[in-house]
Amino acid sequence: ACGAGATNDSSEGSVANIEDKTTVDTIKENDVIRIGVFGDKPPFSYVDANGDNQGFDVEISKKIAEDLLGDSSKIEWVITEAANRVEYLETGKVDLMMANFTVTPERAEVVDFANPYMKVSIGIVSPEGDVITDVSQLEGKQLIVNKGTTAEAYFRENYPDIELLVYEQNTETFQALLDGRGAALAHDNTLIFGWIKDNPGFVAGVEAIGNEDTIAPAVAKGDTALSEWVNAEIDTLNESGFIAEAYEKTLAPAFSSDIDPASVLINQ
Amino acid sequence: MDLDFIRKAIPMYQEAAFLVLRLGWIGIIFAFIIGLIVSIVRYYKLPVLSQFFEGYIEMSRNTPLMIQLFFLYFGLPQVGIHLSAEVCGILGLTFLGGSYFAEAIRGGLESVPNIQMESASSLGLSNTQTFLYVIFPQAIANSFPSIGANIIFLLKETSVFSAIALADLVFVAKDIMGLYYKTNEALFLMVTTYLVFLLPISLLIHFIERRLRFAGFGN
Amino acid sequence: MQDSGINILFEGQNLQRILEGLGQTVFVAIISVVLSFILGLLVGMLMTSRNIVVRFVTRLYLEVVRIVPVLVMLYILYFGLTRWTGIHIDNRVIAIFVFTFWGTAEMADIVRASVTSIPKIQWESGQALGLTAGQLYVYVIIPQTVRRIVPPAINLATRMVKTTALLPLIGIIEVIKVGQQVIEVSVKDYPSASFWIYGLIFFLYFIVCYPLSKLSKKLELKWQE
Amino acid sequence: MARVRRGEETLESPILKLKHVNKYYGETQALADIQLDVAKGEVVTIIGQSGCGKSTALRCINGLEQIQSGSILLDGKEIAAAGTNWKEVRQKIGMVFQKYDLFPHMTVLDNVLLAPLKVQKRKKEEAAEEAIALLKRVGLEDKAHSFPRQLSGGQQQRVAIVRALMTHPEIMLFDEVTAALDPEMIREVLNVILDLAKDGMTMLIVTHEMAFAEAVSDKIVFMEKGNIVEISEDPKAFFTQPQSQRANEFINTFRFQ
Amino acid sequence: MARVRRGEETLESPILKLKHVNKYYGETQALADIQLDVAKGEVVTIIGQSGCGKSTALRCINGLEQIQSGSILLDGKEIAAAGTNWKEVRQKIGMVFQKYDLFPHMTVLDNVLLAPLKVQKRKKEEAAEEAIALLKRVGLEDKAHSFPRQLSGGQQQRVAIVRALMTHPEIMLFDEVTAALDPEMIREVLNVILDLAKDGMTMLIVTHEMAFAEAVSDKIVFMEKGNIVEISEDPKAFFTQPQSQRANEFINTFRFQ
Ligand SMILES: Nc1ncnc2c1ncn2[C@@H]1O[C@H](COP(=O)(O)OP(=O)(O)OP(=O)(O)O)[C@@H](O)[C@H]1O
Ligand SMILES: Nc1ncnc2c1ncn2[C@@H]1O[C@H](COP(=O)(O)OP(=O)(O)OP(=O)(O)O)[C@@H](O)[C@H]1O
Ligand SMILES: [Mg+2]
Ligand SMILES: [Mg+2]
Repeated sequence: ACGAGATNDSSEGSVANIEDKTTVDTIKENDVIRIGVFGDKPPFSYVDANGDNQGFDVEISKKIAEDLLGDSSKIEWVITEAANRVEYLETGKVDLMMANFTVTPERAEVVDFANPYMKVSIGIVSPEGDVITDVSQLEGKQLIVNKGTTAEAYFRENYPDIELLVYEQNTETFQALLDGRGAALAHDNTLIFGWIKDNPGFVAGVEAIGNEDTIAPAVAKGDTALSEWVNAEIDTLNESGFIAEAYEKTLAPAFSSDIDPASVLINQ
Repeated sequence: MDLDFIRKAIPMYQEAAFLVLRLGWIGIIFAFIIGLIVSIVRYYKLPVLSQFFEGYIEMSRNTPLMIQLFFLYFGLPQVGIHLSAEVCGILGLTFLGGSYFAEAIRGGLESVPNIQMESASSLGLSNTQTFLYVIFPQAIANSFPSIGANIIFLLKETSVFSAIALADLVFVAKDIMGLYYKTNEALFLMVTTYLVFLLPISLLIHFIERRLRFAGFGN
Repeated sequence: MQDSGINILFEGQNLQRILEGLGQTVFVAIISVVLSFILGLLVGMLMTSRNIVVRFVTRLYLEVVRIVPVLVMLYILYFGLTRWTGIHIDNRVIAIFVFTFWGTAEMADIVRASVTSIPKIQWESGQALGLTAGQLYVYVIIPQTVRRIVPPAINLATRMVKTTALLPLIGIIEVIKVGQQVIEVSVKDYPSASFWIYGLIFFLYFIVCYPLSKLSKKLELKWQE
Repeated sequence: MARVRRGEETLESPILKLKHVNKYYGETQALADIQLDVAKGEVVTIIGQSGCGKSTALRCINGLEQIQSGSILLDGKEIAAAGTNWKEVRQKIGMVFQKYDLFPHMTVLDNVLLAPLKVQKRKKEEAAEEAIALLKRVGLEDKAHSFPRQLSGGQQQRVAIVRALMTHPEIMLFDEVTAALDPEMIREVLNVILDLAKDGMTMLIVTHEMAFAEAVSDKIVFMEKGNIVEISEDPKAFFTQPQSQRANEFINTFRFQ
Repeated sequence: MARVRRGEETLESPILKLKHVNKYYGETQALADIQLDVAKGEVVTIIGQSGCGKSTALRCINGLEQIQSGSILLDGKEIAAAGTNWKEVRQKIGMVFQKYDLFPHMTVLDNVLLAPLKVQKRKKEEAAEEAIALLKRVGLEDKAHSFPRQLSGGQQQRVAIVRALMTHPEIMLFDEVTAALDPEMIREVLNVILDLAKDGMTMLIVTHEMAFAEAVSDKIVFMEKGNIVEISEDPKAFFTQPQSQRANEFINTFRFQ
């Protein structure tokens, strides 16, 4: 984009021309940015045993804070749930939503997405003896998904007739497949690849379906100052290779080694 | 509010309401039976069983249904018992509700004056007859207000069923909020649905309660 | 279980974090319970009022609280209030407010039931001695209602403690949520993580609630004469 | 109003006989070596201070309490021993208590029909006919379908008497049945009992209504601290000049001049 | 045992005066044109069937019920009108009820001290001293720290009397204070009232104890259906030969011969 070369300083300059204070100003004034993340979705965003926020989303968030406020620790973490991410943005209780937010048209109506920093595809995993290799095989069977994920949204939208078993927690979602609660499990394919590595007897019968979706930071509707700043920042991070580094640090260990980073990262 | 959206979402709520009512009533009936047995055992202070049930009551009342369900649903398969989510939901309600009903009914049993039992036996009624014809009807009438409150409470407790992937009302609402971000519509429909099925039940309970007031001796 | 899953508890700050989560639970619950008991006493007395309007309004309040789920109240207050007024209020304040709003109604109904069960003659003999309405309540009625209130009130308190599981929706990370966070990061190394963690939480709830119900039994016995 | 006893009755063995009955509640002795005969058609009244053991005596007779030693014979058969068929015995003994006696969730008719139908398995029509007749006799035929709470205390006690009569008992026990009532109600209940006495019903009565006791009784039993202190076969004489010092003091409680 | 009234007292204006008092509960008239004077030191007893309005009369006097017309004068001052300072009036009127009267959560001493301390704001030591003295007088000084449930019914009623006396009332109202008691307890409570009468306490008593009424009263008021049918200043004569037919019938309720 044209703003690719813009530095932090220039974006600051452009904001200064506007009379009303923008979110970016306020954040700088407060010297802290409030970022919404998940607390229980490793490897994207979670809280580790020491109570620190970790994960891919978190790495990027920290870099954003560092570039915006000069210090990666100037973040107020807000732990969100899938169901309340938009509320947090709309009511201004967070400045930036980094909780693994998949871009969908419905969501784009109520929040502003910045440029994406990650791609997801949905994969389907099923037990070896009874492999699901095509979505059509799921008719009349139960499909396990995790609440609030792209997979849930995708199947609700495109295959309303497939009966979904929806679990609140990732662990429970995969446990349900182990317990044989459903015929198959649909999730981000990256997670699935990682999981089958540790669970022999299951195969990813469908490796990727539907459109490739993207994950992007989101800001409150109409908050152009911040979304423009984030857009520029994401582009910079993509180009500088920071995102690839973050991938290596957080996602790669959780995924199986045969995954091509290009299937996950933007601009690779 | 988005009326079109509401129209589209109503069937989901309807389905959730039916699920809650279906599982709720079965669970409540089982819970009532458990409560009845437990309260009778505790009322007559049957040895061993009475202590055992007291342990059950404490366990059931002092822990959240959500965790109880979790153990039923994810724990039992570890020991080879596979129960469907619906069965777990019913069992969970039964486990939780059993103790609440037990305490409610025991309160009713204990409020029946001793003289009632004595005058029944002095008429020659057997212990079972005394219980069936004299003690129990009065006990139920006396404890009906708390039984009624517990029925409503248990129906609302079904909102944690989503922990085991059952599509209860809260589940549907959260789903709509999480997927489409129609928070207002989702919550509005949820309250309305609760109202639509809880209000008649609540009114029915009030009505029965009034009809049962005969148990209040004297005035 | 082959992996000694109990070790999760001692990994990092896990145990401490779970206890902190319990702290959030207990913090919100205790303050709400105390406030509910105090306000419930006042509203409960209003419910016994002879004024039909007061009775109707308080009754309506109770019915509304009974039908509207706590979850909805939390949402409306935490997000709705900000949306309409722009005011931000700390989520724990909101939680305490909603729990108190709910608890007060339930408590008031308990108080109403026990106040109306006090024999009329008690009111009259107080009046006949020249006590004012306030003195009647403070010295005669309330002390007598306490024994009838305690068992259902403690029941209510344990229900309030258990309902704190809804708090993560408005960003309060209470004990169950912390537990889930721990499970999600530990499950790779300890497949039995959820049983240890949920088992611990089960136990913690029991530890918090059981003394309450024990106390209620004790008081009940003591006051039985 | 003491009835004239026919000579042959006194010769018969008594309907009810208490021999050396002892009853303890823990340490306290509620009945001490009680000896008492009640003949067929006889009206015996027990009087005495509160706590002297009057109720306990009645409750032991119909098995609500167990005695520790002694024997209680009904129609010559021991009923205080283990293995007594209480269901049978209790049909022969009617008992009316002080209060809260009727079953509040049943109509008057259901109350009085419970034992005939469930215990004696009698036919509903026949039992109901008798019930209505008895209710009529106590002036309550129009209350058959009322609930106890809709009746005055006196009416309730009259129903309780009917209920006890429905099993055709050989002896009736009355335990202070008027203690919780107002004077006119007391009167209407006592009138029913006086009426039964005229009909020759055998009765053992505990009461604090001295004028009534004097009028109805063939025999007055004065108890103190679990003991029978005095038995008088002449009620009039007993109330003017009791033999024992204690009975005299007791009777004085009711006098103000 | 009726006390000799001193001549000057009758000349004084009465402590309590009811003039044309009417009281309705909805449709039913509970009091019909009641006229009654109670002079200082006088003991007036109201008798009559249940529901005739006895309790209602007492309850109207100390403001537990509102009257519809007429006036009630205490010490010549209207107390049945709006704006009456009930707190003050009720200190001048002591009332004892049938039962459940004591506050069960307070000790005997706390019960009797409540009004002196909280209403009259008296000093604790001084009030307690008087309380102990009064408890001693009714034979209960050793029960000061007991709770009501640890007392017999008769003891409870004696405490209730002490509690009412503690505000130094000018007149005492007793509403069937012995109706729920056993004979000896009745006697012990009535003895306390007889004692108060001897001391010259002005009292208005509702009772069903006819022998007691005859013994204690200066004046007997017989009521029926809300009306005063007969007032007799000679209790002895009233109980042997009441003027009115209805009073005669009523008194017969208590006779069995
Ligand atoms: N269930 C019981 N447990 C212990 N002691 C009892 C019990 N019932 C009665 N007693 C005691 O036994 C004695 C006799 O009691 P009982 O009830 O027979 O007296 P009573 O003559 O009927 O008195 P009242 O006139 O008050 O009815 C009393 O000392 C009483 O305290
Ligand atoms: N709160 C009330 N509401 C309606 N009617 C009442 C009320 N209290 C009393 N009454 C009626 O007023 C009349 C007089 O009642 P009251 O209690 O004064 O009678 P009483 O002479 O004291 O009778 P008892 O001897 O039974 O105490 C009765 O007909 C009664 O039913
Ligand atoms: Mg007795
Ligand atoms: Mg009265």
